[in-house]
Parts: sequence; C-alpha cells; structure tokens
Amino acid sequence: MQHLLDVSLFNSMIRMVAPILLAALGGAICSRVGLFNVGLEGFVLVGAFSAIVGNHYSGNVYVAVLIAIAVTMLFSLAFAYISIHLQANVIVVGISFNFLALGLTAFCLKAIFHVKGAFYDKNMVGLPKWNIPFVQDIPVIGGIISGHSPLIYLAFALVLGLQYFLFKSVLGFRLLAVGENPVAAKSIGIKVGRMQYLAVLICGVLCGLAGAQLSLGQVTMFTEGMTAGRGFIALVAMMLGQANPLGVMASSLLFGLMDAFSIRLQGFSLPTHFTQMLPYIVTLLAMLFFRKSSYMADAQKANGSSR
Amino acid sequence: MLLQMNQITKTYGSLTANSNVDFSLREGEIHALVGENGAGKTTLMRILYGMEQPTSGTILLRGRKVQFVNPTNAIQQGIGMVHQHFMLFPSFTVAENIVIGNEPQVGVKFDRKKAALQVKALCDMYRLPIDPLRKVAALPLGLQQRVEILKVLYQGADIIILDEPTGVLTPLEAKELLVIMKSLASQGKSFIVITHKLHEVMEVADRVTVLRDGKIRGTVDTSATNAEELSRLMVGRELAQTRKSAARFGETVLEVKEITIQGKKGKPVLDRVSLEVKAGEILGIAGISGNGQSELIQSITGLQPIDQGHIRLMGKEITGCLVREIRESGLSHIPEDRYQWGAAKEGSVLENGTMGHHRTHRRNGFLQGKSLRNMVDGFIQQFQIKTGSQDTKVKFLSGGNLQKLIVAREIAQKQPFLIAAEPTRGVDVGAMEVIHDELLKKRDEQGAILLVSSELTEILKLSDRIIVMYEGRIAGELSAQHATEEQISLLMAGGDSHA
Amino acid sequence: MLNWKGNIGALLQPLIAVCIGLLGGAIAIVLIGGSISDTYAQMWKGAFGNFYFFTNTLTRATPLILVGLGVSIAFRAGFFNMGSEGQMILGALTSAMIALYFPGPALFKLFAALLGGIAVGGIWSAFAGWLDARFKMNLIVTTLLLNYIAALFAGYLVAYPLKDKTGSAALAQTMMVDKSIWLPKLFQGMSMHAGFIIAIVLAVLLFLFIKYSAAGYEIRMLGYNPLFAAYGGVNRGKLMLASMFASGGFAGLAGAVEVLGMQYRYTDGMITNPGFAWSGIMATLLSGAHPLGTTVAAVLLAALQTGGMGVERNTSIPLEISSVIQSLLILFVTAKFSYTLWKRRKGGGSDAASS
Amino acid sequence: KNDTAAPAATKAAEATKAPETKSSKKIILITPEKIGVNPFFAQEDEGVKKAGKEFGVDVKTVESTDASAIEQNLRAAVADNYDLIITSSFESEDALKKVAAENPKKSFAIIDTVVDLPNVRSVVFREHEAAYLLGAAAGLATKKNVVGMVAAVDIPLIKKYTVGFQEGLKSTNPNAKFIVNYVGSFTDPAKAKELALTQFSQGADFIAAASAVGDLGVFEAAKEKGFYTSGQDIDRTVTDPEHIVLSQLKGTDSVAYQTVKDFVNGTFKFGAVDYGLKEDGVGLTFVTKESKSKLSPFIGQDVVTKVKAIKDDIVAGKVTVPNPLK
Ligand SMILES: Nc1ncnc2c1ncn2[C@@H]1O[C@H](COP(=O)(O)OP(=O)(O)OP(=O)(O)O)[C@@H](O)[C@H]1O
Ligand SMILES: Nc1ncnc2c1ncn2[C@@H]1O[C@H](COP(=O)(O)OP(=O)(O)OP(=O)(O)O)[C@@H](O)[C@H]1O
Ligand SMILES: [Mg+2]
Ligand SMILES: [Mg+2]
Repeated sequence: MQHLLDVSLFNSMIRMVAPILLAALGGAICSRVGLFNVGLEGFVLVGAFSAIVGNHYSGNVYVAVLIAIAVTMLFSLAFAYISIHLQANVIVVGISFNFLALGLTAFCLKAIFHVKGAFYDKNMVGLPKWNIPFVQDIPVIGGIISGHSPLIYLAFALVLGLQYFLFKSVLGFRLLAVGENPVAAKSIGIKVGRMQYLAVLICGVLCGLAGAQLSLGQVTMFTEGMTAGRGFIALVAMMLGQANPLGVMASSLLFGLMDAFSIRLQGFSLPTHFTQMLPYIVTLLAMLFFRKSSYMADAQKANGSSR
Repeated sequence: MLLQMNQITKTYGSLTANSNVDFSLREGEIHALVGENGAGKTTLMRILYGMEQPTSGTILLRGRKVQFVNPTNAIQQGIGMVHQHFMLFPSFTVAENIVIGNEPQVGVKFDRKKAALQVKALCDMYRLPIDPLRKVAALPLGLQQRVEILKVLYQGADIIILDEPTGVLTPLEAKELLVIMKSLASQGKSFIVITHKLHEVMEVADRVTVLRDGKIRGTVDTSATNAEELSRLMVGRELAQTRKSAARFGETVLEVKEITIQGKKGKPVLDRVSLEVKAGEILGIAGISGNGQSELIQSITGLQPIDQGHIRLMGKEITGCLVREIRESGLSHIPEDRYQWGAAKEGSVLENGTMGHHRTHRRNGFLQGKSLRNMVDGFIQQFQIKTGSQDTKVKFLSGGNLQKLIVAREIAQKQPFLIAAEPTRGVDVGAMEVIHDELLKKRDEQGAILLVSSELTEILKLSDRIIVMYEGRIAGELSAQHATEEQISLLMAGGDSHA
Repeated sequence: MLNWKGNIGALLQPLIAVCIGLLGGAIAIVLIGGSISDTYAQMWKGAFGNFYFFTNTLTRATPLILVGLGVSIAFRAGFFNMGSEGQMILGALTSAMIALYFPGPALFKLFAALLGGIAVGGIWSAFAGWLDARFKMNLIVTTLLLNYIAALFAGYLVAYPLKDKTGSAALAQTMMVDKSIWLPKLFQGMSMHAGFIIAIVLAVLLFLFIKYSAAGYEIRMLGYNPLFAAYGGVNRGKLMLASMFASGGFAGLAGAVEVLGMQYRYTDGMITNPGFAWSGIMATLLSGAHPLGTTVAAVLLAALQTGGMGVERNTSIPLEISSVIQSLLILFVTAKFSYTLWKRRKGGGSDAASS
Repeated sequence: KNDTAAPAATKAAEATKAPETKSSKKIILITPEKIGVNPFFAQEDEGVKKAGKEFGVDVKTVESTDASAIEQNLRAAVADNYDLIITSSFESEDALKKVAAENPKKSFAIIDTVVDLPNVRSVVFREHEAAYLLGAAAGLATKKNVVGMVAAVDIPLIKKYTVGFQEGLKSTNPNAKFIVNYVGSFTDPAKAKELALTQFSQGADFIAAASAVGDLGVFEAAKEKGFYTSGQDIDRTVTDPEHIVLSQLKGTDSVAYQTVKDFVNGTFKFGAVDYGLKEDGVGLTFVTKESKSKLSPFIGQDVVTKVKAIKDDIVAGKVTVPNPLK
C-alpha cells in the first residue's frame, strides 16, 4: 500500500492534468458565451501537432509554443466563423472539427515529415523543466510542485488570470453578459457576435497551449490521435466545474487525481478495466455535489415572460 | 421640434408594419403612442432606437437628419429605450445592469465600487431610490423597471422610449412611475410612452398619437380628447359596454382550506389561506404581485406541492394529485404568464390550441387531427384571432392574439372551474373586451371562476366577491358592490381592512 | 402545403450547402494535387456506384439511422442524450450474450437478442435520465461519463469471462453467434441485412408516432417548453424516463443489429472505433431531429464514409484527406441548418453549464 | 499448448496449386486499420512493396478505417480481380472467413492469425516465445530486482507479451518483482510515459515497452530518468542504444515479403504456417539477431550467452513456453 500515495503520484497528476485543465478552461470560456464546444479534442490535437512542426522548423520551444497558439487560433477562427457567422449547429461543428483535426494532422504529418503515425526526433528538445528555487527544497511539496514545464505553471496561473478576467475585468463582464442574455446585450449595443468570436479565439489559445504541453511538455513527439480523449474529459471537467475557472481547476484535479490513483490500483488484483473506470465513477459521484439548477428555473429563463 | 420621424415605412416581406408614419416629439413632452396589438407601435420605436432599419422615411433629430444603424448610435445621440420585455441580466447586480456598456474602469478592471457610487448618485439625483448591490433577479418587477429607467438615464438619454411600461406593474407602482415621468419631464427629459391603458394616457401625456394597422389615425392634445374617443380611433368602431348580470350562485366548486407553503427564508409564502368559489361566481383576488397569488394558483393546479392544508374541487380531494388528475377533475386554467406557462413559442397555433384537448380528442392513442383542426378553427373565428394559419408558430402572434388563443383553449375545456390569472395583461382594449365578455359568459353559464389580477379596474368590473392578499395571507374580503379602489389599494399595501 | 415557397426554400438551402461543401472539398483536393473530378467520381462510385456499393452504404447507414432516431426522440423531448455510444455497446453486448447463451429455438433467440439489446440500452439511458430527474445531474455530463463506463465494462467482459477461446483467441471478443440466429441478408453476396428494413420501418413508425400520437404530442411540447407541458398536465419525470428509455433502446437496437446482422459477435471497440454514435448524433442534428430527415442524413453520412473508402482504394488521395473532405462537406451542410432548434436549446440551460 | 497448428500445416501440402509466374500479377495488401499507429502494419507494407519492386508485380496497399471497412475492402478487392489478397491480424479474421468462403477460386493470405480455409494461407507468430526471452534477459540483468512493463490495453493479445515476459522473468529470477501497467490506448505516448515514470519511482530499473505508439513515451522516460527499456517488433536499440537495450522482434516484413515472393515464384502454399523462435519469425536483438548498436553493459555479454542457451532450449523443445491464449 505504500505505493498508493506518494510524491510521484501527485507530481504525475499535476503533469497529466495540465492539458485537460487548459482545454477545459477554453471550453469554459466558450460555454460562457453560450457556445458548447465539443471540438476541444480537435483543437488540442491541432495544437499538439503545430507545436511539433514549430519546434522542427524553428528549433526553439518557445517559438514552437507561439506557433501552436497561432495555428490553433486559426483553427478556432474557422470554428467561430462556421458556428457564429454561418449559424451552423455548434455541436455538429464541434464533432466535425474533431474529425477534421484528426485527418488534417495525419495528412500534414505525411506531407511535412513524410512519416505515418508518429513523428519523433531524438534531437528535438522539449519544454524545459523548471526547478523552482527554495520551493524545490521543501520536502514533500517541493517534489510535487517543482520541476514541471513552464506551461504547467502557466496553466495554473491562467486559472487565476481567467478568474480575474471573467469576474473582474470590463471585457469579461461583457462576455458574461452576452452569455447571460444575448438579446439584452445586443440591445445596449454590445456586439454579441464579436464577443463570441473573442471567446472562441481565447479557447483556441488555451487549446494551443494544451496541445503544446502535450507534445512538447509531456513527451517530445507527435503521434496521430495522441489526445486520446482528453478533449472530452476536458468537456466533462468544464461542465462539472460549472464553467468557472476555479471550479474547472478543482474538477480537473479531481479527475487527474483519480486517474493517477487508478494507475496505482492496477497492481492490486482488481481487473484493469475497473481501475480505469475509477475516474469516471468518481466524477459521476462528484456531480451529486454540483447539481445544476432545476429545469423549472432553466425553462423560466428560456421562456421570457409576457410583460 | 426635438425629433421628427417623417414618412416612415417598414415592411416585413409582404407585411407592412408601418406605413408612411409621421411622428414628432417636443422637448420636455410626454407623448403617448397607442393602438391595438400589432398596430406597429413597437416597430416604430425599434426603428427610432436603431434596432430596425426603416424601409423608407427619414428621422430628424434637432433638425438634423440622422441615421441609426444600431442601438449604440441611438444611445450616443441621447435616445434610450425601455423595452416591453425587460432587457436585464438577472444574475447581475443593479449597478452592473445600469452601467453595462459604459462601465467605470481602472485599467482593465471593472470598478464595481465606483459603479455602485455612481448609481447611488444617479438615484439620488432623480430621486429613484434602489440598492445598487442587489441582484436584479431578486427584485420585484416594479424595481426592475426602475433599473431599466436608471439605465437609460445613466446612458445620458434625453429622449426616453417606454414600451408598455406599466403592463407588469401594480397600480401603486404604475402611479409612482407616472409621477417619476412627470418629474423627469419637468427636468427636461422627453418621453415616448406606448401603453394600452388609456387612463394613463389621459393622466400623464401631453399629446397622443394613435396607430392602426401601421398607419397614423391622428395626433391630438390630450386636453382636447377623452378615453372614449381614443379607443374609437384605435379600434375603428364603438366599444360596447360590458354589462354584468345579477349573480346566481350554485354549489361550492372549489374549497381551499388552510393551505400553507413554507418559504425558503422561514417566512411562509402562503399562510393558512382558505377560500371558496361557488358555481356562477367570480371570485377576484387582488394584491401586489409577489404576495402569494402565484403560489396559490400553482398549488390549486398541482404545479407546486403544499406543506399543509387541503384543496377540494367538485367535492373531490385533490391535494397532492397530479396536474393531469386535477385537470380531469374539473379545472381549466389561464396562466398568469402566457409565454412561460401558457404556450410553446416554437409550436404552431394548432399545437398550442391542442393542449389539454389532446386527451379528449384521441382514438387508440392517436390524435384526431381533423376534429382538433375544426376546434381550433372555431377558436380563431369566435375570438377573431389574427394569425396566418393554424400552422403559424405562435411566437409570430402578437401577445393579445396569443392570449385570446389561450383563453379560447381553456374555456373550451368546458370545465366547471376556471382559474383566470392576469387574463388581459398587455392586451389591447378590443381584445380585452372580448376576453371579459367570455369570462362573464362562462360565469352566467354557472361556471366558477377564480380571477387573479393586479388590475384593479378589472377586478372591480368582473368580480362578485374580492379577496385581497398580502404577504401570503388573506388581508381582507370585500363584496364587489361595496368595494372601492381606495379600500383595496389600502389592503394591498398591508393597511387595515376595517374601513 | 400551402407554403410551397417556404418548402422549396427549405429544399434549396441544403442543396446549396452540399454544393458549397463539395467546393470546399475540391479546394482541399486541389491543394494536395489530386484530380477533383476523379476524386468525386470515385467517391460517388464508392457510395452509390453500383448495386453492391449502394447496398453497402445502406448497410453502413443502418446503425446510424437507429442511433439517430434514438437521439432524436430524446432531443424532441428536450434532452440531449450524448450517451448513445455506451447504450449501443451494452445493447450489442447483451444481444450477443443472449444469442450465445440463451436456450430455445433460433427464432426465439433472435427476437430475445434484439429485445434484450433494446432493454439494456434503454435501461442504461434511462439511468442517466433518472440521475437527472432524481439528483439534478447534468444529463450531458452523465451520459458522456456513462459511455466510458459501459465501454470499459464491456471490454472487461469480453477480455475475461466471455472471451472467445477458439481460433487465435487474440482478440477481446465473444464467440461467434450461431448462423441460425443471424439476421438474414437481403441480397446474396451483399452485406445488407434485415436490420436495414427494421431501421426504415422504425423511422416511419417513429415519424407517425411523434407527429400524430398523443404521447408524441406531449413529447414535442415537453421539448418546446417544459413549463407549458407541466401546466397542461404532462408528467415530466415519467415522460423523461420513457423518452430516455426509448432513446437508449434505439441505440441498443443499433448495437444488437450490428452484432446480429454484421459482425455476429461482440468485439471490443466494434462500436467505438467506427464512431457510429457520433455519426448518429450528427444525423439527428443535421435534420433538426426529424425522424425521416434523420434517416436521409444518416444515409448521406454513410455515403460520405463509404465514398471515402472508395477514394482511398482507387485514387492516390491518401485516406487522411478523405476524412478532411468528409468533415468539410458536413460542416457546410450544417451551416445555417438546424439553427432555430439550437437557438432554443441554447437558452435551455440544461446543456451549456454557464453558472 | 498446441501452438504449432500442425493439422493445418499438413493440409498445406495438398494445396500446392501454384499460379503461373508472370509479372502481370496484381497483389493487394489490406490492413485492418490505418497503418499510421502501428509499426506492425508499416512493416507489412514495406515487405510487400519491397517484394513488389524486386519481382516486378503490381502491389497496392489499402488501409481500412474501421472493422466494418475491412470486409468492404476485401470484397472490393475481389471485384477488382486482384490475384492475391493479403490481409492481416485477428481483426480481419471474420471478414476474411466470409469473403474467402464465398470466393473459393481466389487466393488469400492472412498474417498473424489463422483462417482455416483451403484458399487461405495463414501465418502466425509465437510472440510469447520472444517475450519469454526478453523476460529472462530482464531477470538476469536487473540490479534492483524490480522489473516493469508498460502494455497497451488489457486485451487477450497483449497477454502474449505480458505473460510470456513474466514467465521468462520468473525462470531466471524468481525473486524479482514484476509491475505491469496498461495505458488503455494504443496511441497515448504521454500516458505511457507517465506509467513508466511511475514504475521507475517504484524502483524498476528495467521497464519493457509494449504499448504500440506509447513505446515512444517509455523510451523518452528512460532517457530522462536513466533506466533501461526495450522495444518491440523491429530493432529499436538503434535509436538510443544507451537506454533501449533490447528489442523483441517480429518478422512481419520478411513474412510479407516471403508471401509475395512465394506467390510470384509459384511456391505459394495454402494452410497455416507458424513462426516462432525455431522458424526465426520472432526473436530478440543480440540473442537471435545481431544489432548495429553496441550491447549495453547493463545487459552484458554474460546475460546474452545465458539467454542464448534458453533460446536453444526452446528451439530444441526442452523448454516449452505455453501460449497464454490457450
Ligand atoms: N421581425 C418581424 N418580422 C416580421 N413581422 C414583424 C416583425 N416584427 C413585427 N412584425 C409585425 O409587424 C406588426 C407590428 O408589430 P409591432 O410589434 O410594431 O406591434 P405593436 O403595436 O407593438 O403591438 P403590441 O401592442 O402587441 O405590442 C405585427 O403584425 C407584427 O407581426
Ligand atoms: N420574427 C418575427 N416575425 C414576425 N413577427 C414577429 C417577429 N418578431 C416579433 N414579431 C411580432 O412582433 C409583435 C410585437 O412583439 P412584441 O415582442 O413587441 O410583443 P407582443 O408579443 O406583441 O406582446 P404584447 O401583446 O404583450 O405587447 C408581435 O406581433 C410579434 O408576433
Ligand atoms: Mg409592442
Ligand atoms: Mg406588445
């Protein structure tokens, strides 16, 4: 049992959670303006791929991260255009973008690197690990908190940043207004479409970071479909966290902890399938504590009154 | 002239909402705009506010030609609008709702403290007190309206458009609003107010413009006209006076005994309320909205569980029964909010007219389409509902026409007991007349009616007996013959009943 | 009927969308240096080129239609069921188990297997509905999570207790169902099976049910405005469980039909890998949850997929790009399509979790 | 136990209907999934292409998008009149059974599983034998007596690797602790890497990779933390000989090449062929096959010699490695 809880468990949890957290934050912003973004998986995949391409050509991880952000923003711009401008069903667009990302990355992998399946270059340098002075020397905490890639620290900083942005800044306030009542927002001259674009683009940035963390932070390579469902987990974390940055962080950490925990449980006679279920079951149970408002309240909000 | 709208025409496809409308506004004037549902009042104002573009016509502001492509343009030029359906953000605070679009800020930060102070100052300046830090969702409708007005004032509007501002207000709140308007007008603000209540027009407006079918029927000084003339101009015919015949009471149909609903904050929402309605009787319930009327209706109809007490309908115990069982025991119900409870906006006229009848018009589990269509056709004929066809979505119906459809649907259930909650809210005088006549007809046919209305004239006109509710309790009961508006108002405000 | 102008408009719009989609695909093809006409010709051939390929497309469409119909029932009632995948998996697994281990005559087993698939898929879905009705858990999240749980559970069963130990025994799969319990093939040498007939019949029945039955009326009103339905005496909880059960039942049936008509056993990943459930959901959304429209959309999506395989076989265009073309086509076909429905849902709140 | 598939092998003799040796032949390889994620299929593809070039035959590779596409692709290939249709892996088993039975005049081959039909040539591998050798080597080489393995998914096929490895480990080092973790996906190097790091933190100094694309993640972890690892299918030691110290081999390329070659030369036989250590179809670097890279001191010549002896025992039948799937 001594292996069930140790420093490396939490250390690994923080690493594994970072891409999910980043993508979930992106999903939260979209959800705040009334766009339910099922395409997170695809966004992250594009981010992961473009990070590797960027690194390959620039040879600099930070430039690579910027390229990942730029490309994913472009991708999300297309998403925004089709769902906001062309008014396509957001969920269909999201699903299609997942397929699109899978196809595009696989195709570009072949076109750019002339390989199939995976691109791996042992000379490629990934994101550095930052050992934080002083903190790294604190016994247990140091081992957990120190020694991660900069994007991980950025992810957690962004939680606070977004919390501030949404609930303290003027722009965030207007963004929330658009999600709360688009008709009213429009009536006072807020450009609803523009706000939605902004949200989707922010989501693009966050998913680009998530992808870069995945392909340059966690490992230093790209493989087809390497997101392996993280985008959908992010979706769940976003909803469980009620699209609130701190809540999203809490639910991502919960999921990550359970995921890390399930790895430890694999050693103990329980079939792997059941240990792998653990994060999903715990998330389901956690929902008991994060109930949504009653359907009555929802419906009352949706069906304006007859004044 | 402060504002002039010349030869405004607006068409939606083949429909002409406004046709060559001339409209003008003077500085410091209160100008009323009246007309039937669908006459084009809102459309004209939306054009002025930049939410719609006129098909043709020009707008002159202080003699200069202006063009508003969106509300921001209009707001910049000092035009503000309080919409018929409030444009508020329920989960935001009062201050946030008022300053949005023009927030005080430090750097990128929204300075909420300063916003609250500014709003406070604004409130003081115009003597419209309100707590800037409260959530709008928690405010009564009257205060929500005040938030809307403050918002417009905050935006620096000189011309304020109010679209049916008193539709949801209690008589007291409505009176207050009129006073506020007058005082603001004396401070130099100009108002355009759309309303269906002609007594308000007579009370507050300097001039009044009547629209019918999108055309101007005349602009007159209020001092030179009266309510009867205005309604004739509006509907294009003489309105018959509704006459109430003497009551013939029968058996007790509804019996409510000591029902109580505990509220969230310890104070009961309904506190031991008891009442009876007999066949052939209209029992009016007056009260400021939010004093338990909605809960009372919802407990009788089975939409909300009660904590204590009993309800009997036609001698049958219906406490705790399902909505459907209660309806089948003899209840029909005109809901207080037609969009929230009474209709499915995305549904067609036919579908909305079918609700409740789908249980009687069916064979082997399938709806009898033809007979339902005939029935709804009957509704349309009898109530003169203006609709494209039965397949038109009801979201395209004007509020008055939808209300008529709902009234028709519920009366056609032919149940012994009818709840009529705010049956004429936001409805023009013509439709109001139709609905009142139908309610009285039902009473004369020995139906029992529980009428809930915040409109005192309506209560007084229709009821045989009147109950006033205050803070979840019955504050007093009056017989219709002897009741006066003053008495009721006093009870509604929580005053003593021994007058 | 009176509104023929509107109807033509409604037909014209998707047509234009398909054209734009094809144009978008053409750009992608040009970018990678392929021949547009050749690619589209092969795509057409792969999907509808001859009777064989045509039936192939319909076979592929079969589970999509069934899943799509299921999603559309829930959607009509105002619930977003994202759990078709899990429901389909459990339906497939159950039907395979019944077909393998139930005693009795073949025909009885076939029906039992189909009904079992429906029942288990339905229960799994109704469970999510119950969690919503009882504990106010967000339906989208629960259905998504239940997918993973179902997939892992089924994976466990076929990797251990129910594993096929014959042959190479390398795959996590059940044994093969006896030939007597297979759904009959409709044409000699073609993959199309009786499941397609079931799907079409059910689509028509569902259409009639939703449009003309009293219960269908209540479902529609519940979806439009739950308060209006409650006011009219519709029992939301009961109808929610029923419609979620039906929704999952269709998905379960889709799984059962895929087992009894195509694969003849349950294999780990046979439902997840081809993305049946997601395609089904797309078919529903593309058609605005109209049963017959869903059927047409499902065939369209299946045609894009089988057509894509044709492109892969017969042109130098790599497989990866055919999925790009597919998604482009879908994107443009969706553009401005089921717009009103979504707008209403957006306010519905039960999906987007904005505080 | 009966892993040599003897009954099928005897049948092979009677089905020696060799096609004429003309280069106008058309051969198609249909993979059951996209090649992308799997070196196994990539090797097949290479083998077929190489043979195609050498023997001047028309070869084409078609990748199936999913399980139901396999049958469609097979049928399309029959319709397009290919002379030999090669497919592979258990995923194609059911589809091939149907299509081959319906087209008895056509020639088919399937790699890595058995389809018992007169017009099909089946080639299978005994990976567990190679895994046994790998495990044995790990048992001998480990200094900390803790050995790990990162496997892809908990499905029967993978048992050939995990159980074979464990048996081998036990045979040389019964006291060693064995940790096995499953990624839950074939394409998740990030998770595979985390698993390897976890096993390392639990004290493992040798962690075998058997997680398909995930292996790359394990290699990276090894490089980062300095433990030792091994690859699969092809000689992976060349990429990083310092940390990837062994590689379990599987000759899909040569089998695919051989199949085409036989077909062209007229030596093609139907029936099942079974490749193990004895037939040189599977193996281990340094033990059954030399490598371009230098032997790591962690393994050492001593261990190689000992494992070679074990291999000889298996080939000689003195040691039998049971097939975990039976
Ligand atoms: N966006 C629109 N598209 C099509 N027709 C519209 C639109 N807006 C309004 N109309 C039509 O224009 C006419 C005038 O509508 P308007 O809202 O101006 O009426 P109103 O006088 O405000 O009525 P009410 O008293 O009910 O508020 C109506 O027949 C209405 O159906
Ligand atoms: N897109 C539209 N197409 C057609 N008519 C519309 C459209 N949008 C609004 N309308 C019509 O505009 C008119 C005014 O609508 P509005 O929202 O101002 O209030 P209302 O429904 O008339 O309510 P009330 O009668 O209580 O004032 C209605 O007749 C409504 O049906
Ligand atoms: Mg209006
Ligand atoms: Mg109106």
